[in-house]
Amino acid sequence: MAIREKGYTGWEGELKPSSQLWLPIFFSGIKTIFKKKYAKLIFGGVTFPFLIFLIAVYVRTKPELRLLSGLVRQLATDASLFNLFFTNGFLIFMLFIFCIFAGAELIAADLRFNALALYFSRPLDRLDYIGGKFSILLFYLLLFTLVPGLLLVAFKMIFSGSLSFSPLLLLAILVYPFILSMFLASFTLMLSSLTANAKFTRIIILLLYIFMDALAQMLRTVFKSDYFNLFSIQRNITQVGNLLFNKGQSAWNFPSWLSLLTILGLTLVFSAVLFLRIRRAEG
Amino acid sequence: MQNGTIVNLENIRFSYPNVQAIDDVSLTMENGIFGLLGPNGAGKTTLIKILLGFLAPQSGRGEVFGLTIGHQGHKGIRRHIGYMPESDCLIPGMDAVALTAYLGELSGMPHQEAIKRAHDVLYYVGLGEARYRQVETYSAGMKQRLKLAQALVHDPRLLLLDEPTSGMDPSGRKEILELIRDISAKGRMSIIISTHLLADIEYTCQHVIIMNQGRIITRAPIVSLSHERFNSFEVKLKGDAAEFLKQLRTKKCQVEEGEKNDFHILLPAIESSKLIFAIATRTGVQIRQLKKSQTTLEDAFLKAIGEADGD
Amino acid sequence: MNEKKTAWALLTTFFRFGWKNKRSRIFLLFSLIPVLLLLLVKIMQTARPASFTSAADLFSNIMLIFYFQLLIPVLALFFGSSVINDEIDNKTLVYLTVRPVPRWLVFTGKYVAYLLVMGLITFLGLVLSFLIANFDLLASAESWRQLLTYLAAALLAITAYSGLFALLASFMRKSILIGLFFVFGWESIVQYFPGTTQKFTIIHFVKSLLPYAPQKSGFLIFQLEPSPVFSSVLVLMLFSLITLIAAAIVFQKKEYILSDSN
Amino acid sequence: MSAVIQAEKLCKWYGNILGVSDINLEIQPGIKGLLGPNGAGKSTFLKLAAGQLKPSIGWVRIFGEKTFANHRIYSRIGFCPEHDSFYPDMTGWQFIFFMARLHGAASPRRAGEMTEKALATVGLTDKKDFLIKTYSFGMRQRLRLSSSLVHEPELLFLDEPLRGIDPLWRIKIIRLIKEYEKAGKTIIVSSHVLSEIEAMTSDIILIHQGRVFAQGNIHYIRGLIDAHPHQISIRSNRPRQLAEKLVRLENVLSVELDEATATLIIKTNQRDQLFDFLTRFLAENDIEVDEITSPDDNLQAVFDYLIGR
Repeated sequence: MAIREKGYTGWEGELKPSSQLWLPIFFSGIKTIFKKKYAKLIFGGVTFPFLIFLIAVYVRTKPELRLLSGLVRQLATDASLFNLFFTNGFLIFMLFIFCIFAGAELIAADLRFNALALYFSRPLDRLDYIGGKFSILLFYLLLFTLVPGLLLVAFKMIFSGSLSFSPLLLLAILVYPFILSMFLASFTLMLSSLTANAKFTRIIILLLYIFMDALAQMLRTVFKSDYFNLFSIQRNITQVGNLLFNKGQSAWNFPSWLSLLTILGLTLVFSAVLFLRIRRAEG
Repeated sequence: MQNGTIVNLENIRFSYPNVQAIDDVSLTMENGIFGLLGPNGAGKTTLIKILLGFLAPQSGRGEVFGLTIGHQGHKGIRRHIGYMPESDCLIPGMDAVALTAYLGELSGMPHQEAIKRAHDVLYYVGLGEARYRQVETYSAGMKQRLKLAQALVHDPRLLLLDEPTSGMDPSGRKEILELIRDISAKGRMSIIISTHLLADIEYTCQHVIIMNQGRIITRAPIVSLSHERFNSFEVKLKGDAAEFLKQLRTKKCQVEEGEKNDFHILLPAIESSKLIFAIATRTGVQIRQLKKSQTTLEDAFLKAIGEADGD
Repeated sequence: MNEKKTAWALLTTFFRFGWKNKRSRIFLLFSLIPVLLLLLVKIMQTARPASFTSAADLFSNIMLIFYFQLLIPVLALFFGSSVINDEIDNKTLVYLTVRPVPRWLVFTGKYVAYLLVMGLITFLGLVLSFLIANFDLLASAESWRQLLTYLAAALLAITAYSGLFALLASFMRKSILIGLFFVFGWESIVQYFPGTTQKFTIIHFVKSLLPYAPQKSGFLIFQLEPSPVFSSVLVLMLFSLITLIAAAIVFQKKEYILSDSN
Repeated sequence: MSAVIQAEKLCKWYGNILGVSDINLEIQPGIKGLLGPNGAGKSTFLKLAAGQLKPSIGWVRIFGEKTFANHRIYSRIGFCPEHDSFYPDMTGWQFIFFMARLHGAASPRRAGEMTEKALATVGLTDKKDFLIKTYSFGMRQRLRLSSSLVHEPELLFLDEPLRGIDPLWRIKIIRLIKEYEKAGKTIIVSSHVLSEIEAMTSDIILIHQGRVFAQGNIHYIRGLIDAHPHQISIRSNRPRQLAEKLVRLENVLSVELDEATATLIIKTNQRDQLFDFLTRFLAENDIEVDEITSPDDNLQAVFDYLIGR
């Protein structure tokens, strides 16, 4: 056997022009977030509401148990169960905490460590890069919304012993998490791409979350019109829940589809700003 | 790749808002190792970015590997380029193997192949034992090696190295230069090295391109630049030089004190180095070093830049 | 080498670059939005009086919700911790600590400069809101006294919060998450419960200074038992001073590693 | 002249990462080259001497005074750090002006003068009103250098001062440092590029694995390493005849003849006697010599020897 040739050896394989260059970004991003300090703590916090609702679904079928009676009374119908679960304040707040914890630095750290020079010296264009970053956040956000939703459906069937489930509600359970996750992901990534200072991005995400809600409530009490609720992120999300889960009756007197429009519109605007922002940084 | 031309640029012009960075550059490069030289802000990094397609030239056209530069062809071009940026850059939150494999995949390598190749190149650049450590904990020298590794992982056809040895200690620097020579010896790829260290270019490159203020001033094979100057010596002495220099001047030799505490002696045509030794023994001075003075790359560089600057 | 000159150099330079900075402009935007809101209300009120809650009542609510419970703590968290952390992250601390300036003065100079930046951002919004809200009562001395109380409360809130976060940052690298949990976790929860736990928050003493506790309005029901104004001012002043001095001492004594491998 | 810098039993650890250990030395005025591989402890020693770090054991003094947080002596020190760090929002002029005022310049006008002078020294005058983040790597390095010279200190610590600077300015800065030496200042230059150090000084301090291995003149140190015989390479028109003559000398250990390049490499332990003999011999015999060099009498050889052990 000849001695292995010392020094630089080439690579015989073929560099195939793949269109899914976002996949490597996706897989490595998932691993990096999972390895972060406190990641398990945050994951635990986000799945906490799911546990509460799981118990409530069980207790609902066993009225003799006196547990969580307040919550159970509100879960009379399946629709109200999922509506309440997907729009409860604690879940939304914890999703925001996750975006602050893991999402804020996704692009800011690349800007700070000048990683874009490495990324874009590869045959990768902005869509791959942004697509990859989006997919990382979507993976976790869906993990905390869609997966618990489907589990609740499964457990509801098991506990109530009947496989009957309204297809419309099932469709809503599939659609709502995507709308919410796309919104949160575009919001976080857009802010993350604005500055290399991840600390500033984290503070701005939380500041916007609280500021807009306070502003909406202030405007509503002053001008006595519920349309101002459109300013508040949480209220918009609640209205989208109402629209999808209990046939559009809204908690305030303004049409709930308007909130859906606002959320989708904002998602588009944030993604556009993000797209422009990366183009400038790529050069 | 027709007849081996890697890069072909014709009257490329590019300017940042207030600085004319590249002013009518035309250049063709065949297979080989090219040194890119020039003072700070001469346009070297801008030229590299144009080759990579980061910047689109305002006028002129060019091809790399036969694919036109500018925003359409850049994907094909970048696939076969290994780029080692000048400034510190890394992707946070990963260890060296993960980072190198990740960038290999982004160049189009299958996942498993990228991981295998990552280990090979990391061993090759000398990061074998530190390859599982997080990259943020790497020292300046190790980050340079990592940058070289990520540029080699997909076995490119053109390697662009921007200040490859900056921040390396002497033994590290020698190793990197040996690696570059070894890579060029294998002949699998061409290399463009942009650096301030002339010794690095003299040691590794075949051709040198000197740029200043966005224009290419000279482009020549290295060997043609450093030719020996007839009958002119650089001498280092031990002992009292005054008498020795006086006698040399009486023999119509021109003597000046050099930069690195040595003396430049120009002998008249008829004399040979023997005269220096003769006078030295007469004046009790020891000749510790005698070298024919060569126009080194540094002199060629200073002459080229000096003229342009009117320095 | 007199200290006065170098202290002045530190103060003016860090104030200028702190204020001109893009991030301060974004915070200024947040502080001016409530002013626009008040302006809108004032215009509507003059057009159709008595159909809206009066601007004056709105003013006190806006101050509490937007400024004292949100903007000031967030500003203090960002600027307070970046007095030191920015210098370490950008590795520029060495340019300051190698000059003939005592280290505590380097810290204090930059700290006070950032206090001025925060003060400017907050006071601008606060004074404008006050003028708009009490446009017609400007004659009465009472309303001017009220403005002074608000300004004093804001200043004390800024110094207290910034002191705390600067101290946290002086010996801990990642103090942002802890700061966020203190303000939006501990302080906001404890407000809903009566008893002494309230005393362990800055916001409690700040609210005790405000002219009148907000009525049980629709938004959030506070169980505020205000402690006496004098003791609140004393507590806030002492807290601000102690945290500032402690942070300066830590900065004087502690060595900060800027090497690559930190 | 009393020593400018003294250190005794100086040790420094970051957690359990070794910085420097057991350094005892005295540094006199003049240019000192601080040499050592990556991680040898050069930067740690500079930061300890400039008061940026606290010693774990032992002490280090400048002008007889302890250095950590001792701001009184910092007006006499200039420190050029190794990191490429800068204030992004400032222009070159504003940064140096700020540094000048920190040195308690009498008036803003005086600070302005100091700034203009410092920027001119490193050739950044025409770029002074540009934001630092638009500077190239070499220009930021020069700006850092001028920030350490703005108050013309007596003692200069330069950590990799010439990194990324083009040859034109490299020579000017080396000349500047030599002028400072003539003015009686002390300059400690840590560098990885040996040719830079050799161009500035022959007085070096070798640090490896956190310890000072050797201190003094390069050739003196090279002489100390006698276990490692010296090489002398001679290129002449008749190498074989020269070889016959030299091999008979008893202080010549070995002779190597390379016909292709007509070079003769001799190894000896008594270099002085050999050079004496060689100068006389070549004066009498008509051998045409083009080159006499000592291939391993430079820093690279000393450095490789140091690491090799």
